[in-house]
Formats: sequence, structure tokens, C-alpha cells
Amino acid sequence: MELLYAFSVGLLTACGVYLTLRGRTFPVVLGLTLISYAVNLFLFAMGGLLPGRAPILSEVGTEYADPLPQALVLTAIVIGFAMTAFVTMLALKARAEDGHDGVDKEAPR
Amino acid sequence: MLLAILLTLVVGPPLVAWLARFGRLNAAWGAGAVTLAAAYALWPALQGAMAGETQLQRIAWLSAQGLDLHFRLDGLGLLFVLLILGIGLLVILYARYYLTSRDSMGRFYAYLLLFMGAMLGVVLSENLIQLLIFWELTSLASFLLISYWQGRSDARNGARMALAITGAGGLALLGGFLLLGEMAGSYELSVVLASGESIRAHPLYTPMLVLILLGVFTKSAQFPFHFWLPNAMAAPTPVSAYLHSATMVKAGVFLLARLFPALSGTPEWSWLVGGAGLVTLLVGAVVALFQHDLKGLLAYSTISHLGLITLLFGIGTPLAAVAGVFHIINHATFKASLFMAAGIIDHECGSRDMRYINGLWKYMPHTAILAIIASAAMAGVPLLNGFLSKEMFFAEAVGAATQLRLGWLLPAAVTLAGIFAVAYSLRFIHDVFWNGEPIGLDRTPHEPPRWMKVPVELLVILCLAVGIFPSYVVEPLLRVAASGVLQGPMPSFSLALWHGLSPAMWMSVIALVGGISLYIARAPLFEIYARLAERPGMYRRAHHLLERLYLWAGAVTRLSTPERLPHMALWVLLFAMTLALTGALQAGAELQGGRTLLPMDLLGVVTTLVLALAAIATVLLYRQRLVALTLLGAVGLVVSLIFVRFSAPDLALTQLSVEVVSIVLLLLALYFLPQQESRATSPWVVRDLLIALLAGIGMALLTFAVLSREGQSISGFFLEQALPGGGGANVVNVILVDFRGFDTLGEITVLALAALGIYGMLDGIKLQGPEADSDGRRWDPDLYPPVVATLSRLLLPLALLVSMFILMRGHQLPGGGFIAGLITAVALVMQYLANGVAWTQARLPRNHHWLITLGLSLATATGLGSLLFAHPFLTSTFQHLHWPLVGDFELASAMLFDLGVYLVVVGATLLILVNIGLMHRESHTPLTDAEEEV
Amino acid sequence: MNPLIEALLALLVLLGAAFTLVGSVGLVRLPDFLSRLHAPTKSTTLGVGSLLIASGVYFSQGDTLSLHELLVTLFLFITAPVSAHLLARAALHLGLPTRAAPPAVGEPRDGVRS
Amino acid sequence: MLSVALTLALAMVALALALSLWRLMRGPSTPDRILALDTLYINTIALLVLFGIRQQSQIYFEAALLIALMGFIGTLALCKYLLRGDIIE
Repeated sequence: MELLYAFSVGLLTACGVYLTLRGRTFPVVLGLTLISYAVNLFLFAMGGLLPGRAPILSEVGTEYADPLPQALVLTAIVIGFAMTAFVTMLALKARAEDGHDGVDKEAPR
Repeated sequence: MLLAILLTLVVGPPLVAWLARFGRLNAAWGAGAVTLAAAYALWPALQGAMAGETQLQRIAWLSAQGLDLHFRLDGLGLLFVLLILGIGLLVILYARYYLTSRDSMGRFYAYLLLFMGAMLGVVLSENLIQLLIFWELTSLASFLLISYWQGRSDARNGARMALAITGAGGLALLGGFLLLGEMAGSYELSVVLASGESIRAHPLYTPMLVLILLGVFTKSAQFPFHFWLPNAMAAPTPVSAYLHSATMVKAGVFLLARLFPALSGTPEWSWLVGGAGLVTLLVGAVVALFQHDLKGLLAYSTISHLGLITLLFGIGTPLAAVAGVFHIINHATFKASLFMAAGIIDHECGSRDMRYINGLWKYMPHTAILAIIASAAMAGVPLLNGFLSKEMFFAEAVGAATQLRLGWLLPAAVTLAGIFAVAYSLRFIHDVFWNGEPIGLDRTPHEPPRWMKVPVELLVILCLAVGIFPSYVVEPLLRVAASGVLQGPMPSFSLALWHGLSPAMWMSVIALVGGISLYIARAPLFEIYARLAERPGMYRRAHHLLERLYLWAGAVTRLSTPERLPHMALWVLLFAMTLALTGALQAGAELQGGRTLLPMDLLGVVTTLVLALAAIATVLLYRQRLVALTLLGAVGLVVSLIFVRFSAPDLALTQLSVEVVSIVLLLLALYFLPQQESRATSPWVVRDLLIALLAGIGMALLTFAVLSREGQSISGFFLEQALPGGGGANVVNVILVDFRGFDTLGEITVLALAALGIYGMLDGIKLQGPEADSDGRRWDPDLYPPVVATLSRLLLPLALLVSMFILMRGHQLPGGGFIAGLITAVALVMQYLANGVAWTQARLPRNHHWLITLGLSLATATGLGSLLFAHPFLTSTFQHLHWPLVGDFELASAMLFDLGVYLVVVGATLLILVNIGLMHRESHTPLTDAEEEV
Repeated sequence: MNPLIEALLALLVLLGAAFTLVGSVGLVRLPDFLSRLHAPTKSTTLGVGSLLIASGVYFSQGDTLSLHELLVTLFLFITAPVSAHLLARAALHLGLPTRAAPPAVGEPRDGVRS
Repeated sequence: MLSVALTLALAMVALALALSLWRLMRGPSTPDRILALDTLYINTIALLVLFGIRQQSQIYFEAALLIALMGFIGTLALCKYLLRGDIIE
């Protein structure tokens, strides 16, 4: 299972990086989103993979998944959204001012 | 001491700048007041120092690094504090009349106080590193002051040069100090001064000395670093009077005096310091004579006098040191007054060129008298302070000559310098106040305003007083200061006008006579000099060097930061990857750790497959943007599935909500962007693919390495403490709102900031959405299909119910403020989607700022609330309750905090989405639109 | 657990899963969009419905009554028709063909009359 | 008996998931993809429900609940985009 997980993280990273390297804003935003997925999963992995051991304390439960990475990732997801929104806004601003949707001042080829 | 420095350095500048807004003269008063306050704050300490004791004041800072704020006030410090504050006051008064209405007084006095504070810091520092910090601050402040008239290129260049030279010196000084600290085993001055023996014996003594001297020489304009000073004369004259006579250039010699006991007494010291001093003395004196610019003359004479002081310290006998200190005082007084007089003349004539301003005696006799006395002091005429110190200097030169077996060379050299000094002083007097009529002045000069002369008068009176009654006026201060320098027994000396027919006496006579005759026979010399001066001077060369340096810097920058952003991103990626790779190689650990892996199951395989295909499809079809977006949605969905699978329900919930919110956001943006991308593939596809693959593989390996290892985590604590400490069973939520509540507070603040930033960017943005879709099809005329509208209204209460439920139980079961907030936001956005802005805003709060504000203040208030009960910030307390239907459930103060989080999330999300949605209205003003449509 | 209930549960579960599967199969197999629209919106919704009933029964052992399922079902049954409605509208708006030629080979061109 | 049924059911739903994805990727029209995404969401609900029964824990239901809500809103937004372009107006 770990192999699959690692593979997923790697794949998401790869796709994200590729899109981020495109010359236009929209793919870059998509790419950043993918990368943030990958990073969140990676951070989450720090706690190890434990199916069916949610850190909700109960009388019967003994072993729980590591709650700390979860807490971190949770806020990371929300902040990630804020950042995506910000980047998107920048993209729109650039579009309004440069008249094209390239990431650079001069229009992409 | 700290108080005084804080006053001048931190409080003063902003205060003065602020005062200047209520009338420019307030700035002057404010500056004066601040200076007096600083003096008052220092007064007791000064008295103590006058009584001969050394006071230390320590404020613990980075004690571990041996860095404390550590101040020291002894005789030497006392002398310099008096110079800095006293002359500072006079300069403030003078500048108030000197600056014209075009010059911003606030800025000037702010800079001046900044400099004053830095200078105080230098002379009051006990810790060497701390001293260096203030040292650099003086360089910066002087840069600001010299370039005060930013419009003038000579001012800018002069300032830049001064900064470059002194800055470089400061760097050398840092090296020197570090070495010195290593040798002495401490950066505390008391230790350093006490361990002179071991320092001088240390093998690294010479390099350390050279480095420190580099700092000193650059600062006090010793040859060959003297050239920045004349070009700093582009500064307003008060600045020159303050920085370039009394304080900044004296910082160098101050350091010589300060470290005198630790470093002096070796041949290296004598030769380096003495040699530099001697050369500077001669060069300055000679060049000064040939300057046509008044301030130029004064600048070079300053250089020469600094050389004189340096030479005295170089000679290294205690008496020489005393003479050095004495000359520091005298030079400060007469040179400051001379600069001010020059400033007056400049002010009244509109020119400083001695070839044109002549015969001013008729127009401003009062100023003339002052200037004459001051320059006589500079020349070393008896009955004036300059004479006394100069005679001591001559005597020391003779003594040193016999010591160093230089025979008659040294005395001859210094006498020559004396001759030139007399000559240029004479020129300053005769050329300006007699020597015919003024030539081509645009105005007829007259006496300046009364108070503009007062500072000059005071200083001149001081010159006279010191010169006539030295033993009463200056001797006590001199003794204290000198003892501060020597840190040991005082040599016996007497400040008398008449020491009998000593060689020094004869030298003075020769200097006077020779100087006068030299001045009379100056014409041929001027021609020779003019011919020499055509060759590019030191300043010119240094200037070109500097220019080239800037060119290189620019080239390097362009090289390292490519024009196109993708390339920049590429570089960052490559750099990160190389770092990671090297790290991995150095670690050299097995890829797979000891942990037993989970078995693969069908579900895992399928989800991974779905994820992979969706992600790849996103990349393949990214040109059709809407499609890419839907696929991205699938990816997000699977990610949240993974969270569920590996027991992170909270994450799954958050991920799901964020997913949808992002889709809405991106759709909003996509409306203003091209729907498709041209098929034109960039030439970098292969390269980018390669990089992407490498990055992916790297991440995959890293993840696997992490996953296959047992890591110990601090979460045990959280798991144990969650119930007893936080009163919550959902540990994740307890961590968020309780254990790490402060972080969460920070995070919601970031969220709020991002939202507000977006709102700000929306201001005045002009974007028109297309009238038809990418295939030219007109939009569907039916805005809000009734079915959708009705049913989504029906859904709203359900959704809100859910979000409330999730918020309430967040502390016990999956949920919490973040998720609940997102759900509420989504539910409301749904109304915007289905029923339109008008309908929604007619029924909902229209501006979401107050939601954010409310949330943040609530969260903060909860935190502060715990302070009331004398608990640390954000300590939570809780109470078990039994609610019917909801079940046993507890009310923790942390839940109030969570409510704050909730509000912020709702507010921020709505603010972002709704306002972007409303953007394409001509000017984005959601409120008014809504009113129109309602 | 009571074998009768267990049998019932098993039946419900299998039925639900089957319906879900059928929905997706239909999504894949049916020739044109409007007919494809039927498969998931009806069959899948039904399937999930029966699964929810199953879990409702399963978790309502003893005296406690599990309400979540009800909520989910409510959501589904409100939203499913709306989604279908919207999708149909979109399809009509875009003028998608009612009898699709077999899916065009190569790069699909989206949102376009083919 | 139930566990067997669950395993079978899980397999079927997983297959359904894969099929929906295929339609999502294949298209050909955007409504097709949106429909596929919607179906994907619903399949996930099924998956979660089955999962909850198998793990005998109810913490999966909030996720199911949210998916029901979010899936709808996603579909709503996407369709609105196709119809009107400007989704918040």
C-alpha cells in the first residue's frame, strides 16, 4: 500500500510541476493545486499510514493515527485555498493589464 | 545610556518627521528638545565619568552568543558625548536658519538625529560587535545626510562613494574585531583593554591590526582613503560642520584612542598608524592650499588635521596620546565654527568659490572676525587653542624622531605641514575678506540673521578661552578623557602658553613665517598645481571602479534571474532537486526502512488507478481548460478518499469542501480567460517533462522512505492530554483550537489577509467577460432556472444545519470551525449560483468584512479571556453538558475560539468568491449593484 | 447479529452495489448524452439509496437510531434531479446530438456540435 | 455472509468508479464529463457507506454527507458555467 501511496504522491508532483512550468496562468494555477495535493499527502504521510485508526478518542481504541500531521495538513489545505485564490487574482489582474494570460510581461509564444 | 540612544535613534527621527507636518520649524525645536532630553538622560552618568569612574550598563540580549547590549561611559566617552551633543545642538540651531524653505526640515532633522544616536552608540559601546553595528549605522546615516539634496548628482555620487568606502572599511573592521575578540577571549572592551600584552604577542596580531586600521582609516579619511571626504562636501554645510569636523570622521580616531592601550606600542602600530598619519597630514595640508572651493579647502585641512591626530596616536607615547585627545577637542571646535562661517558666506553670496568671493570684510565684518579667529586657531596662532595642541604635537614629533632614529626627517615634515597649514588658513582669511571686490555675485552679501551666528560665536569664544586659560577651561576634561584613553597612569604635562625656547617653539615660529611667505609667493605654485590637477584624481578612478562594479552586479543579476518566469521556476526546481539529491546521497541510508508494509488491496489499487488516470488526463487535456478543471475535481475527490482511507476524516471533509470552493473560484476566473489554448507547443515540452518526472520520482522515493520507517512523534502527549487537558475527543480539533491555538490564530489571520488582499486587488480592475461562449454561442437567456433556484433554497437550511452540527461536535468528532465554515460558505455560494447576487444579497449580509473582523476578534478575545484568569494566552477551560438528542457533549472555551475560526473562514471565502464573481461589472461595487437590482 | 437481518443487509448491499455499477455501465455504454444522462441519475441514485438503507439498518442496532443516512438520502434525492435537469439544459443549450455517431476518434472536442 | 457481500459490493462499486472515470476522460462533450464527475461523486458515497459498514464506524458519514452536497454544487457551478459563463451574477 505504501508503494501505491508513494506512487500517487510522485505522480501528482510530476503533473503539478509540468503544468507549473507552462507559460500561461491557468495551467500554472492547476499545477499549483496539484502540487499542493502532493505536498499535503506527503506531510500527512509523516504520521504513517494507519487504516481505521482515526484519532477520535474512544474507550475501546488503543492505537490512533498521528493527529499532529493531520492538524497541520488541515490548516495547510485551507491556507492553500487562500493562496490559490490569491494567485488566481494575480492572474486576472495580469490579464486585465497585459491583455494576455501569459505569466510573463510579454505575450507567450 | 540606553535611554539616551533610544531617544535619539528610535524616538527622535519619527517624532521630528511627524512634528514637521505642523510647520517646518517645529522639526528644529523637536530635534533640539530630543537632544536636550538625551543630554539630561545622560547627565548623572556624565558627572560620574567626570569624577573619573567608568560606568557600565548591561541589558541581557543574546547572552548565549556573548552578545549583550552593553554600554560603557568613561573619560573618552564623556568627551565624545559632549562633542556629539554640544556641537549637535549648535548645528541644529544653525541648520534651522541655513535650510531654505525648499528643503524639508523634517527629513533633515530626522536624519541628523539618526546619525546622532548612532554616533552616541559608537562612543558608548562596551561590546565590540555592538560598537560595529552602530559604526555601520553612522555610515548609513551619513549617506542619507550627504545625499540630502537628492536632486544633485554630485550629492548622490559623493554619498555613494562615502558609503562604499566607509562600508568596505566597516567590513574590514568586522573581521578585525572578530579576530580581536578571539584573541582577548571576549568582545567586552574592558577585557580587551586589560589583555593588551597577550594581544600584542598573538601571532595574528598584524592581520588583526591591519583590518582594524582599514576600518579606522576609511572612516577618518586617512590617505589613501581620503578622497571621499572632499566629495562629501556636496552635503548641506551643517552636515559638513557636524559630520566632517566634529563627529563622524572622528569616529576613526576615537577607535584609535579607544583601542590605544590594547594595540599600541608595537613597531607595526607605529609605522602603520604613524606613517598613514604623516602622509595624510602632508597631502591634506598641501592640497588644501590649492582648493578654490571654501568647503574644499576646509575638507582637505580636515583631512590634514585628522592625519595629525592619527600621527600623534601612532607615535604612541602617553603624552602623544594626550596631545591627540587635546587636538580632537580643538579641531572640533575651530573646524565646526569654520564650516559654519563658510556656510554663512555661501548662504549670503550664493557661491563658495574663492576666486569670486573677495573683500567680504566690508559686507559682513562680524562674520569676518569670527572666521578670522577660527582660522587663526586652525593655523596655530598663539593665544588660540590650535596653538597649544599643535605645539604639543611638534614637541612629540621631535621626541619621536629621536626615538625612531628618524633624525630631522619627522620634525621637518611636520613643520612643512605646519607651513602649509598657516598658508591655507591665511588664504581663507585674505582671499575671502580682502583681496579686492567680489566678482559676479548675483546678490550683495550682508550679515546673516542674528541667531545664525550664535553657534559660531560660542565655538569661537571656546577657542579663545581654551587658548588663553587652558588650565581652567579644558585641563580637567582633558585629563579625564586622556585617562580614559590610556587606562593607566597619566603622564605629567602642563598646558601653558610659554614653555621657553623649546624646539617646538622654533618650529611654530618657522611655520608661521614660512606660511606667510608661502602665501605671498603662491602664484607660481598655483600654476604648477593646476597642471598636475588635470590628471584624473583618486576620486575619479575610484568612481570608475565603482561604476564598473555596479555593471558587473547588474550582469550577474540578469544572468542568475532569467527574463521568463517558467525558467525561473525551473531554476528553483533544479536547485531544490540538487539539494535533495546531495542530501540523499550523503545520508546513504536504505530506501526502505524496517516498518512492515500494509498489504495492497483492491480498493487501494483502484483508487490509485483513478487518481493516476485523472491526474495524467488533466495534464494531457490542460489546453481545454474546462475539461482540465473537471478532471482536477476528480483528483481532489480521490485525494479526500485517501484521507478517509488512512483515518483522517477531518482532512477528508476539509479537502472535499476546499475542492468545490476551488472549482467555483477557477470557474469564475476562467470566465475572463481564454477557454482553449492554441496547440502551439512550446519548445521546452521534453525538457519540462524530464524535470517533472525527476521531481515526481524524487518525491515518490522520499515518501516511500518516510512511509517505510517508524518515526517517533510528539503526538503521544496530545493523545494523552486531549481529554483531560482539552476536553475533546477529536484530537486533531483539540490540537487546532487548543494546544496549537496560537498557530491557528495566525493561520486564520493569514486567511483574512489573503481575502482582503484579493479584495484590494479587485479595486479598479477592468475586465469584460465574453458575451458568448468559445463557439460563439450566445449565453442561455434564462438566468435562474426555477427548478434549480427553488430546490437550492430548500437545500440551504439543510446545509446550514449540517454545518452547525459539524461545528458543534467538532471538538468531539470529525469537524470543527474550518470545515463548518467552508460548508456554510459553500451553501451560501450555492444561493449566489442558483438565485443570483441580487436575491442573495437582499437577504444576506452584503459585506463580509465584518464577518472576518468579528471572527478574528472573537478568537483573539477568547485567547485574552484566559489571561483574565491569570492563565497563559489561549488556555482553554471546559464544562460537560448533556444536550438532548445531540448527546453528552461539552462546552469548551476553545469552542468559542473555533466559532471565531468558523466566522473568519465563512467571511474570507465569501469575500473572495462573491467579489471575484462581481468583478466584471464596470467598477466592482457589489453593494450598489445589489441595490439596483433589488 | 440476527441472521435474518444479516441476510437482508447482504441483499440490500448487493442490490445497491449492482445498481450503482449498472449506472456507471450505462454511463459508458449508452450511445448519446441524453440517454447516458438517465443511467447514473436514476440507477446510481437508487443504488446508493439502498446502500444507505442498509447502513441505516446496520447502525440502528438496539435502541439508537442512526440519522445520518436519512440526511444523506435527503440530500441525494433533492440534488439528483436538479443535477439531471441542469445537465439536460446544458446539453440542449450546446445542441448535443441526440443520436451520436460512435465517439469521434482522436482528440475529443468539447462543448461543440459534432 | 455479510462480509462476503460487502467485499463483492466493494468490488462492484470500485468497478463503477473506474467506468465513470473512463467516461470522464473520454468525454466527448463537456456535459458528459460533468455527468461523469457527478457520478464519480455518487459512487464515492456508495464506497464510503460500504466502508463504514465494513469498518463498523460511522465517522465516514460526514464525508458521505459532504460529498452529496459538494458534488451537487460542483455540478451546479459547472453547468451554470456552460449555460451562462458568468456563474455569479
